[in-house]
Amino acid sequence: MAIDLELDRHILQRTSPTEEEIVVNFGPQHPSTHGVINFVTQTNGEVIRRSVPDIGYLHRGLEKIGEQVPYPGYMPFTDRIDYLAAMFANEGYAAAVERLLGIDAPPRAKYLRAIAGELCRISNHFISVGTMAQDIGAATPLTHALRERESVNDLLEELCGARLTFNYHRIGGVAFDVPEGWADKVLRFLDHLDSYIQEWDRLITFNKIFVKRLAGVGIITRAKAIDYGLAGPNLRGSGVNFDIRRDMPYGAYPDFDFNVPVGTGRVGILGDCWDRYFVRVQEIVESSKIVRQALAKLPDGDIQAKVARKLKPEAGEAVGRVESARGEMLYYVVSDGSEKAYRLRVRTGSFMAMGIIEELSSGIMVADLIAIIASLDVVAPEVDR
Amino acid sequence: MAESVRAYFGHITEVVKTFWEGLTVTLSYMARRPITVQYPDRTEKRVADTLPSRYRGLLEVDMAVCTGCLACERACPISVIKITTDKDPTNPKQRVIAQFDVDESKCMFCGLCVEPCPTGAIQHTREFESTMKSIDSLVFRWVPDPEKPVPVYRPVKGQDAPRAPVGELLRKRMAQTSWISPPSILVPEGPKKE
Amino acid sequence: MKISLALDSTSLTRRYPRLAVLVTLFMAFGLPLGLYVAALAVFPFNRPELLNAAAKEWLGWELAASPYRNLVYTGFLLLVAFIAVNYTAVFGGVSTWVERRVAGRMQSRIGPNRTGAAGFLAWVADAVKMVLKEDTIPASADNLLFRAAPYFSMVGLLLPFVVLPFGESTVVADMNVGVFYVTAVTAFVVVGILVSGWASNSKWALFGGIRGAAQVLSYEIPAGISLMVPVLMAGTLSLQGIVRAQGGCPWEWFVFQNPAATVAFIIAVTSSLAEGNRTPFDLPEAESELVAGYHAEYSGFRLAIFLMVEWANMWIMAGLAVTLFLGGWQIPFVSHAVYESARGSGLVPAPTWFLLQVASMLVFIVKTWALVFFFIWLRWTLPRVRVDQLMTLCWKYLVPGAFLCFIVTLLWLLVVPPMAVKITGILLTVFAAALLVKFLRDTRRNIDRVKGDRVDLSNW
Amino acid sequence: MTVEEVRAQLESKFGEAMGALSETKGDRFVVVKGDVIVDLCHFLKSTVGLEFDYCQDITAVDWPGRNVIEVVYHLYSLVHRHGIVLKVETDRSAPAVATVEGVWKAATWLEREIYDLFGVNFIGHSDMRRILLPDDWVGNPLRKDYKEAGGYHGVGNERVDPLVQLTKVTDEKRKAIAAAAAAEAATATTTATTTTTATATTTATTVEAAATAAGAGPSSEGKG
Repeated sequence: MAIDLELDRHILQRTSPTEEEIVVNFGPQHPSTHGVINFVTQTNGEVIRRSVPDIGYLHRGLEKIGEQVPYPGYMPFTDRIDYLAAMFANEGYAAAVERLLGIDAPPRAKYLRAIAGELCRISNHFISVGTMAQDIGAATPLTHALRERESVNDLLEELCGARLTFNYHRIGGVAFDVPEGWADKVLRFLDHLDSYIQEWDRLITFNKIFVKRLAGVGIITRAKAIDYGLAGPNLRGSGVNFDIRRDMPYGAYPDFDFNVPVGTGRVGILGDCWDRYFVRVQEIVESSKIVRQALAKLPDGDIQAKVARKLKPEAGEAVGRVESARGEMLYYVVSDGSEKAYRLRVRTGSFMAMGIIEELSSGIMVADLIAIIASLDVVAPEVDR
Repeated sequence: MAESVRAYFGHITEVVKTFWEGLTVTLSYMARRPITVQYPDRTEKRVADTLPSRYRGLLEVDMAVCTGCLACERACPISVIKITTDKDPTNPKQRVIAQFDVDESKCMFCGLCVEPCPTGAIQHTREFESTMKSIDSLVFRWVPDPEKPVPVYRPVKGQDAPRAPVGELLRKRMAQTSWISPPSILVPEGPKKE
Repeated sequence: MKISLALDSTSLTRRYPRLAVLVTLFMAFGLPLGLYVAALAVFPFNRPELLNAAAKEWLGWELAASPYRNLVYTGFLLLVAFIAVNYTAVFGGVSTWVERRVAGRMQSRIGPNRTGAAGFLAWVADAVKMVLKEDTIPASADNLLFRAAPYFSMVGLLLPFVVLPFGESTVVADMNVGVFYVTAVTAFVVVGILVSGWASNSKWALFGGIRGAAQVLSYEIPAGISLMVPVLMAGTLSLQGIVRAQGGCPWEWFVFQNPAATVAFIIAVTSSLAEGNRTPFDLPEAESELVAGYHAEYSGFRLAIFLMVEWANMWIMAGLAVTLFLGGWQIPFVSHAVYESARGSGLVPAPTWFLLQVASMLVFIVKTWALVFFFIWLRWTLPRVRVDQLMTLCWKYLVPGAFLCFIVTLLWLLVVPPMAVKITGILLTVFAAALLVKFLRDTRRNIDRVKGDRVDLSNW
Repeated sequence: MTVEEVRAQLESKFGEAMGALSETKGDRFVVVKGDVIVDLCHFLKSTVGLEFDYCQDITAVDWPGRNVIEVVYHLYSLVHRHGIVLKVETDRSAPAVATVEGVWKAATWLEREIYDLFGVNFIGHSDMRRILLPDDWVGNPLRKDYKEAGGYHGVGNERVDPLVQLTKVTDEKRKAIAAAAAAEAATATTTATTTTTATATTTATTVEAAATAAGAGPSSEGKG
């Protein structure tokens, strides 16, 4: 059957190729677009004139589902919003509904949320850092990163029963307590992790080719990062010292002391791909520090507040914020007193990061576009929801 | 930009130093143990047994202790469980469960059904190998024969329900059905191919 | 639940383990050994006067006078070519297996270990699969060029084997323009890349093809000049001559003769990496950017040819570098006279001569495999350079460096007395040995630095 | 600065356009007139004491009852670490709001998503196109009165739910069993008092009626 040129012509409209330029579709099925995202790129040889992101291939309508499923039943769907850092999605939703109900999780549950969250941040950053090295061409760091991530996922699987879609939080607390013997397994892993990160830096972080490929590429100045509403490592990579865990404290984070790594333009210019990459590597070390403190000061007590089986919060709206691995995840829940949410809005870090790619992509080379996508750590499920 | 001579040679020494470190790291991995678990046939134990006890695999229902309270059916966000309870024609006081079907192909293993179950009848096992030739074979019917509905279990105060060890029933069922067996009885044929 | 597939992919190996081991041993050692012996038996007799003598002595047939003599010579040459081509194919396959195993181990995984003993027959399985696979041709591809492209590359791969010296006298044709011939002929590979890039009418392939052309052409220059350095020192273009000009022990190799030659060796290896499209210069088929680069649209037999070219090219690069810089087939402490005396009179040389030949071939093979291992090791450590960095590296660093080495070697040959050359040889060798020891110690320390890791050679 | 102080400062500048601070549960918001939103945002971003330079989120909520689509602005200031929630109510039949893309570049994609899922047209937007759904999609999914399209370009996305089908099939079988049991019960106890058999059959029939009713309806609300 003939290819549907109608659709192709329509995609070509957004780009106006001159004589010696061609329009290439980077995606939706492409080895380094981190999921199903399409970049309609108008290139003149290697140099890109314009790259228009075309998203929506993984849109499952999770916000519409939010209006059709009762409050506790929606928790497994939040895992699917960002399955690489699902713990934060759970925590954000739970925080929003708890704020709506006006209840608060018991201290032990807050600590468990912090431990599980930080472990999940380590697992996510290993994926993001590993795939970035893979996109630049080095295959070995990816498999090493996946090996470390595997041990984190095993720990989380032992805690809550699943490797990616944890469904660990409940409204008012967490579902399971720490299995016995788990704590020193985590500590053993963290000792290995702290010594492994130095080897990782020796293998790839300061590798001259890696640095030359990333330093001074995809520079996002401080003002532009704030203007585009970037979040998380992308924002901190440009030198903005803003972290929800410390500036809008929630859960157990006020009890921990950890510093927030910020980009410094060490090898290139402030706000380039390498800075965003290095912020993530340093965040892994910070997260392991937080988990150690949380395990040491774990209070006892019950792990879930008393919550009615059929949740019916009164009419009103609430916002739950959580510092996810890809930046601030904002849940805006409007309730009309019924058992199901009236409106459930999820704002994710990747969606904001996609907005800036079109402006960054003019005048750079094809290989740099791949480096920028990898450094912004955009993931299709979070962009499309 | 005119690169000064010092920067020119600086690049070269930096290249040599960073390559040296990178190469030593990769060569050192030649002498370390790879972490690959050679599933499915070269592992010491069955992989399903090495999983942690809280692993949320295929659902298993022990009909002996099911009280027919429909809590799991209500808790499931995507209505994967279907229960039909009935009055026993012979003696009206005894409720029976005529149909308890779990559509494993749609289940997302979230564990919300296991929590409200009073006697722990429905549990997640550690089995995960459930490849079937047709998707309809994945509808597990825990009341095998509608003619013989299962009487409802009455929980006794103070004494917890005598549940079969988790995973046993499912493993027995999976052993009987080979992956190419046709879907169980009473399953309608798929949507008409127009 | 027992999964009983009709044909389990590992059933043959599992059902007949002994047969699998036998076949693996044959493919791993029997076939290459057979090729070596055939090469040993056939290559030296490739000169017409020897053929005439042999024909007169054994068959009593006056070959020199008979009108069919050219036919016999070409027939014999075809036999020699057949052995060389077979050797390329076998090496192309074996090196894929070695690369996948080594890459696996370096990435703390295993690599193929199911088909055949230790997974060795994986490359045979790949070859059979690719031959059986349907080779699709894109609808709007340029048919003729699309079909012809792989064979251009294959020609570019096979021709250098004519000149590459495997042993003391096992070389197909010892041409006196050896080095010049090799640099000229390896340019054929880039024709194949460019043509396949254009003909498959896919944007990715076009990118790959253009990048390939730019890369290989611009790296011909540093490669060409740095190969001239051993030619200067040996005074002849013929590869055999260059090898004979070097001695067997490391301090007699050209690489350690003078510091400029060492730098020339590094430049030669880097630029031959670029010519062979190996990381860090694998831009023409950059998986993460161009999906599969110039051979994106190929499948089936044509893809097998392209992949064989890519992997067998490693042997050419390694062989060339070993021949020109690392003393080729020279056995340590065995001078040229020993070969002559062992040759003995008469048509068929004495058995000791054969032993010496086998020893010289083994030395060459071991050195080349060491360099091939280095190429594989580099691929799984370094990321990929960008196209403009590729060009800056070539024109700002390698080309000036190559010219500098050329001039310094000239001055070195004129000014430095032979005794000083010998001393620098020894000094450089000692320095290289020290570097190697430090390197191995660093590697050993790396294992202890990561808590929980230790030397463990299990889990193959 | 707390939300009240920010609102007070805004009221001083914009007076009647500002609504009262909401008293509902959870976060409090300020309802603002639609035509003043752009100057208000410029004011919020530029004045020294406020400096709302970080547009966290722009989203919309559909209220068919009040025939209104609310566009909700979550703004935040990285400098002073304080935030505010603004709401603009637009008429549901032809929703249109001035774009704040000029103030924060983040608004470009957020407003395109609202246009895509709610149909709110942002006047002056540089690239008013659908963002998530294909450009020839009909309808705005997040509106309350949206009917599921059931597929796109002839490719359906519904699957026969095996469980619902099963209940119907099982009901017929059970009816047969109940009828057989009732018949057998009737013959076995004809000698016994007739009243017990009558009650047995009536309960059986009432159960059958209930069973078929529940079976037919797709909602799987259990009974028993």
